[in-house]
Amino acid sequence: MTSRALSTDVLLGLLPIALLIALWQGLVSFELAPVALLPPPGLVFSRLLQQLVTFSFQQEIIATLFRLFTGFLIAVALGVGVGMVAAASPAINATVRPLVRVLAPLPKVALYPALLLLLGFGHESKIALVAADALFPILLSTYYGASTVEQKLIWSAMAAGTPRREILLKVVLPAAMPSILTGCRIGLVISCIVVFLAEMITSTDGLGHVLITAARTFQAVDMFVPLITISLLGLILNALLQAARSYLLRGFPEA
Amino acid sequence: GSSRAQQTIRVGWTIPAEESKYWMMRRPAEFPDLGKTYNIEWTQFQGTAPMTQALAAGALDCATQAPLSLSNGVVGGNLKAYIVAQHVFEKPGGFSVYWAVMDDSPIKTIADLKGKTVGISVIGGGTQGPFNMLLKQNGIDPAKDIKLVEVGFAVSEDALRQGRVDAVNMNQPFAARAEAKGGTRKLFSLSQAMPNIVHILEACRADFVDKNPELVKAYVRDITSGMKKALANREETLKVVSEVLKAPIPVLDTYLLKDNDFGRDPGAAPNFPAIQKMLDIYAETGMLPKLDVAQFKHPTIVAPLQ
Amino acid sequence: MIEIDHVSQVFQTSARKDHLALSDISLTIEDGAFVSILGPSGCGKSTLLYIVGGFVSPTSGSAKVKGKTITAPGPDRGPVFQEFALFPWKTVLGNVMYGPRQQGVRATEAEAQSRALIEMVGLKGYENFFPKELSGGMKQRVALARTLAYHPEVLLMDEPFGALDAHTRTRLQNDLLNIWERDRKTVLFVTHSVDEAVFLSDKVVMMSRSPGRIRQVIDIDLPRPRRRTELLLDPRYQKYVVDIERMFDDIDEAGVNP
Amino acid sequence: MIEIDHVSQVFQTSARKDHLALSDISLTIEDGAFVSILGPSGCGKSTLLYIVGGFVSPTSGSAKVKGKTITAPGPDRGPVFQEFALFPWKTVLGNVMYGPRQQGVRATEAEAQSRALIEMVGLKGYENFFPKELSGGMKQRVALARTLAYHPEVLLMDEPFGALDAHTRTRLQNDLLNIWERDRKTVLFVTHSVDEAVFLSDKVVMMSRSPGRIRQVIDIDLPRPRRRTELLLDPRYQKYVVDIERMFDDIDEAGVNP
Amino acid sequence: MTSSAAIGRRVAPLLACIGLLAAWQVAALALKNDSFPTALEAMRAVPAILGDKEALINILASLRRMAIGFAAAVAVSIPLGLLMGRSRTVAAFFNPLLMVIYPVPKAALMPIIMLWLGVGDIAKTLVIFLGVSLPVIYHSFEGAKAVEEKMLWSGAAMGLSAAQCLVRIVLPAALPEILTGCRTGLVLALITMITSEMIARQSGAGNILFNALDMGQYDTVFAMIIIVGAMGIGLDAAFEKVRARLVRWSEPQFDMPLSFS
Ligand SMILES: Nc1ncnc2c1ncn2[C@@H]1O[C@H](COP(=O)(O)OP(=O)(O)OP(=O)(O)O)[C@@H](O)[C@H]1O
Ligand SMILES: Nc1ncnc2c1ncn2[C@@H]1O[C@H](COP(=O)(O)OP(=O)(O)OP(=O)(O)O)[C@@H](O)[C@H]1O
Ligand SMILES: [Mg+2]
Ligand SMILES: [Mg+2]
Repeated sequence: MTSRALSTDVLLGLLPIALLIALWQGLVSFELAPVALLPPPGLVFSRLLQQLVTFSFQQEIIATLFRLFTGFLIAVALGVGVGMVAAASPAINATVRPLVRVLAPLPKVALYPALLLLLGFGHESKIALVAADALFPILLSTYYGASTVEQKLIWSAMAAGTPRREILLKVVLPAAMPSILTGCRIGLVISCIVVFLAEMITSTDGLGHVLITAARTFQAVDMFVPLITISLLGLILNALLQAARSYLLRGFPEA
Repeated sequence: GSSRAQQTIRVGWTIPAEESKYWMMRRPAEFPDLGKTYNIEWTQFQGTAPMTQALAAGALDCATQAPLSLSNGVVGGNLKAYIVAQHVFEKPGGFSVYWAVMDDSPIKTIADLKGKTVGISVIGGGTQGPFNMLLKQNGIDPAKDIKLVEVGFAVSEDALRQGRVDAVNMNQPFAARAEAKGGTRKLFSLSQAMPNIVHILEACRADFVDKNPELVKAYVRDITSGMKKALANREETLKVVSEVLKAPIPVLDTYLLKDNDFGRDPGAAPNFPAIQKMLDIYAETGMLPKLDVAQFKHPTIVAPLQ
Repeated sequence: MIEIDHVSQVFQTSARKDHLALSDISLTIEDGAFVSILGPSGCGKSTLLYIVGGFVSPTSGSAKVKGKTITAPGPDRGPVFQEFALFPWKTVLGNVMYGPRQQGVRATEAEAQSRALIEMVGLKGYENFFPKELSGGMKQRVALARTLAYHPEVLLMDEPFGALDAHTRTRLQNDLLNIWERDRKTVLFVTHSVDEAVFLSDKVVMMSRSPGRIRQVIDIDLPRPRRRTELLLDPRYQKYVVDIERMFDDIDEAGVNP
Repeated sequence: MIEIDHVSQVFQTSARKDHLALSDISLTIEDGAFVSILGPSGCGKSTLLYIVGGFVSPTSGSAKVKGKTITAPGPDRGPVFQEFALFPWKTVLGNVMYGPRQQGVRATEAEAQSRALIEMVGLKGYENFFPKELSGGMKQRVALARTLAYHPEVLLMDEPFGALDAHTRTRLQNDLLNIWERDRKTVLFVTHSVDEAVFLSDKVVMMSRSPGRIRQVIDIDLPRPRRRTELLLDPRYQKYVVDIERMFDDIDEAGVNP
Repeated sequence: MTSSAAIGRRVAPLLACIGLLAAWQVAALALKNDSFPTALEAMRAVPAILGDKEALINILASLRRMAIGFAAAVAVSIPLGLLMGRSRTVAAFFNPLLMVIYPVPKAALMPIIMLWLGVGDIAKTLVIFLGVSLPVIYHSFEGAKAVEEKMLWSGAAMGLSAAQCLVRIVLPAALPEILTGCRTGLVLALITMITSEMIARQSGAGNILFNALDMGQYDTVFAMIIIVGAMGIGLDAAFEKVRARLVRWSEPQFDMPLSFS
């Protein structure tokens, strides 16, 4: 990709976001929404800039990011691991499949109070919730990707003397990578949502907590600052994932 | 459904202490106007703060409110509303929201809370004003000297017994349950900060009231009579509440409408002076600017209405 | 020695019909023999290779290598698939180096060997290309190099020169023969070229139209080492070719029977 | 008429290097001509076909069909890809019927035509098989039938008989010639068989090793209709084959230059 | 496939459920925590919920919202995802937008959503819609990107317009991947169906669950979780049936899953 094409892409991507902000401004300007509920974007962004340089706000972001990453990484490790093994071994498949069918659709937030009591109010309970919610999209995509790997790739590797236990790592994992990364992308966004939600429900810090404190006292601008922050974080993390994707999949036709 | 055009009020409610509304929901036949001259669209919320937002957004016409959430709506959300009725308050000798510690806890006084982890049902909620005031009176800076965590009433007992918090606030019916089980003790209650705290009341958007005075009147009349019925027929009230809360009657029977329960005004009349006192406490503890309760008073539409 | 004993293969099709691909195949291949399989398209040649490779287990009958029933693939039998099956996430060099690295050859050594093989198949300069960036014939040559790289005792080659121009094909035939003569590998070689089969093999197995049966096994009694230029003038060679082509005409009479 | 005018094609590889696949190709193909392209593996034959098909636009130069610059694919030019590219979700019949149905032919009629074509390529009985259930050669024949089914004026065929046994190949060559003689299609035909090229074509284009250049264009001046049996005995035919094979040897001197 | 293996496959989910419940029972007994009832206690509460007509109406109301939200999400997301997959411009346009919108928790936007959509069905259906659409969009997107180019070329050469190519080639070719997205979407639909009723609710399964949660009736909470889990199994099984029919052609060629275990 040439750098010119890249910058056109970036411009194209900024356009709808600019439109969204314009729409937001429009709603405020034409008084379609009360300022108390929807403050003007200019106010929100200037407050965001102010906040970003303060130590306390940075601490909140770090707390949120720490939970998000730890939970997400646990979900990736578990989801990819279990998904691959389930695709490889009929015995494990027979156990995992029904378990996933039962566990996947459970509303994990409902378990959050129990998690709080078991793991406390700090990082652990939130990390557990994030991991539990991000796990299944990753697991399902991995399973799908792993179970549709071209047979002859596996055959080729086995004939080259790859031991069975290494086939997973050396062939199935790279061959299923496109699908796994799609799952990770969804898992990442879900992690963003859930970490925020968990912090909104019960927390002493983090972006979600900032929002709740502001919401309780109707500080509309301060409510939107953490929202915009999480949204920007999502954008940045996704761009990173996208970069990783185009590197990892450079041999694949679709990359 | 009726084919006649009826006016509808969109009402927000919550659990657990709005017996007159629960009567209206579960025993509508007992109310001559309800479902005939007007309709109610009930929406249940998790706590009063989201209802304040819903009122401010115009998604609700009337809703259960706490003095603090309502005031927040006024200050931050440009909300204009009337307090038309009152659900529960703390009556002298009755139940008062309290903070509990374990029996064997070294915490004996409020001052001992310094440096401890303390649970509260809702940070910035109605109980925090009086709570902050008590802490301050005992030489504790609520912002710095304790670690405050949000622990919903439902899990507060467990959180305390698990040692996740050193002290936690208790409300009915959980307080009754915890007391029955034993092992905890009351450290202090809100009544120490002020008597007759108003916990929840009924508020309606001012523009809605001004536009539909007759409608709201009918609603307030029914709240008044609902409260009467609730107080008059405890046995039936237990059933009604049990249906709404999906809690077994034996559990409710341990406290509901007994001495160890909150107080209820027989006419569901708001106690404006008490509310004013609370607003003053909020102002004193820096949670809100100073507010005058008069702005919430409608000249005619306020319980009790016959 | 590879012993194929009354092997049949039935596939279940999506139309929920059983489809007989191989019917009662028996064949013995001596160690170090070069055996070609000829047969009409769809007669089950690839399937037979899969069975010897241990990728597919036959519906009935058994296949043995060195007296042991084949149950799984192993580095003693190296396949070159008709569809190449290159690892898309690896470059040409990465694909070729895979086998030796897997066998525990040190990286530098494996790389040197692989580069030599890549040069042999005429792909010097393409080491860092990904499979998607190669032409059909180039992919086929990478697949060949990948299998040769780990020195399997038995080569299972499914039309390995099918996508190559005549010239490259001749060169690689010679290279293959050199390797075979040096290492005395056993080769099972599927091809559509009668010419190629006769030139390379000790034995040509002719299969009949689907469901695949063995029609005839012809011993090719030509001196080795064989030189293409000499052979083309040899009347025995020409006779083999003509005979086999004639047999093909007979097979065709049988018609199709899916 | 197809006019290819100073066409070059540069590919960007993942290694971030530019790779010149075709270099300054100019070629004119008369309407109704049967033109074969011969060249070493990787010299850019497929790429040239893609450009005429309108699938790839050349980095420089232009290609025109009937005087109009080619910018997009169209049903006037029907490709048969080297990799078949069958629709995996459709059966054999579904794949072959796809084109005619797209052209608005009624279902019953399209089906009848398609069944006839399937029979022609020797796949009667396999109508309800999915591509994954076919052998390599069978897939190739389905791909051929699929393209013939919608009667494109220009056929762009990329080694369409590469995976077939000699017998099936000969039969299909004859069928193709019959269709061509009947409908006077323009055919651009990539093959690795010199024999096949001479037998089928009016003109043989020889390309040199990568980066692909046109080395020579040979007019095949043999009478039509051609019969294989007669032709094999014709000394002119033999001379063409030998000449072209010799030219191939020259090309090979050039070496590889990626 | 022998019939005993078939029976095994039938029984496996049951065994897994029993195993799960047993593990839960042991964990709950070990933890001795009021807010974590044992599996038996939770199971005992199930009939009470299912026997209650009002509860059933609630659950049906939730399912109806879920069905509408899911159907709408699939209808919008698949075309969008496919378009993004086949057109760089469309992808460049939508990708950042989606990435900005999706990480924002819908619960935090409730006040704004209430402002325009009220607190009723529409708002909740929207939340379900958003929950479902993310995986469907991204799986369709990646599925469409991975479609073999020569298949599209074949289609174009037969005279298919770009739009027809999208519907008649990209859609079927990407279908297995799309259906994986739909399956994840179905799971998320069930979850958002519940959580959309966390803050404001008139009826619904979440209503029962969050009420019980507020009241600290954990046997009912976990009974609801069991019920939702069971609904998940049922929907998933139904979906699997549909999926198997639709992508018969893409099932692995040989019987063994990866043929090396
Ligand atoms: N997965 C499958 N399901 C059903 N039938 C199959 C399957 N694989 C192969 N077949 C059938 O088995 C027969 C033999 O196929 P095979 O690929 O072995 O043929 P082949 O001799 O290699 O042909 P070619 O020369 O065309 O490659 C064919 O009729 C084919 O339709
Ligand atoms: N996507 C691509 N990226 C980079 N290089 C490519 C790409 N596609 C083809 N090439 C290069 O272009 C050259 C020509 O390829 P092409 O497929 O046209 O060859 P060909 O003449 O058809 O060969 P064959 O007979 O082996 O099929 C090759 O050197 C190949 O490596
Ligand atoms: Mg084959
Ligand atoms: Mg080619």
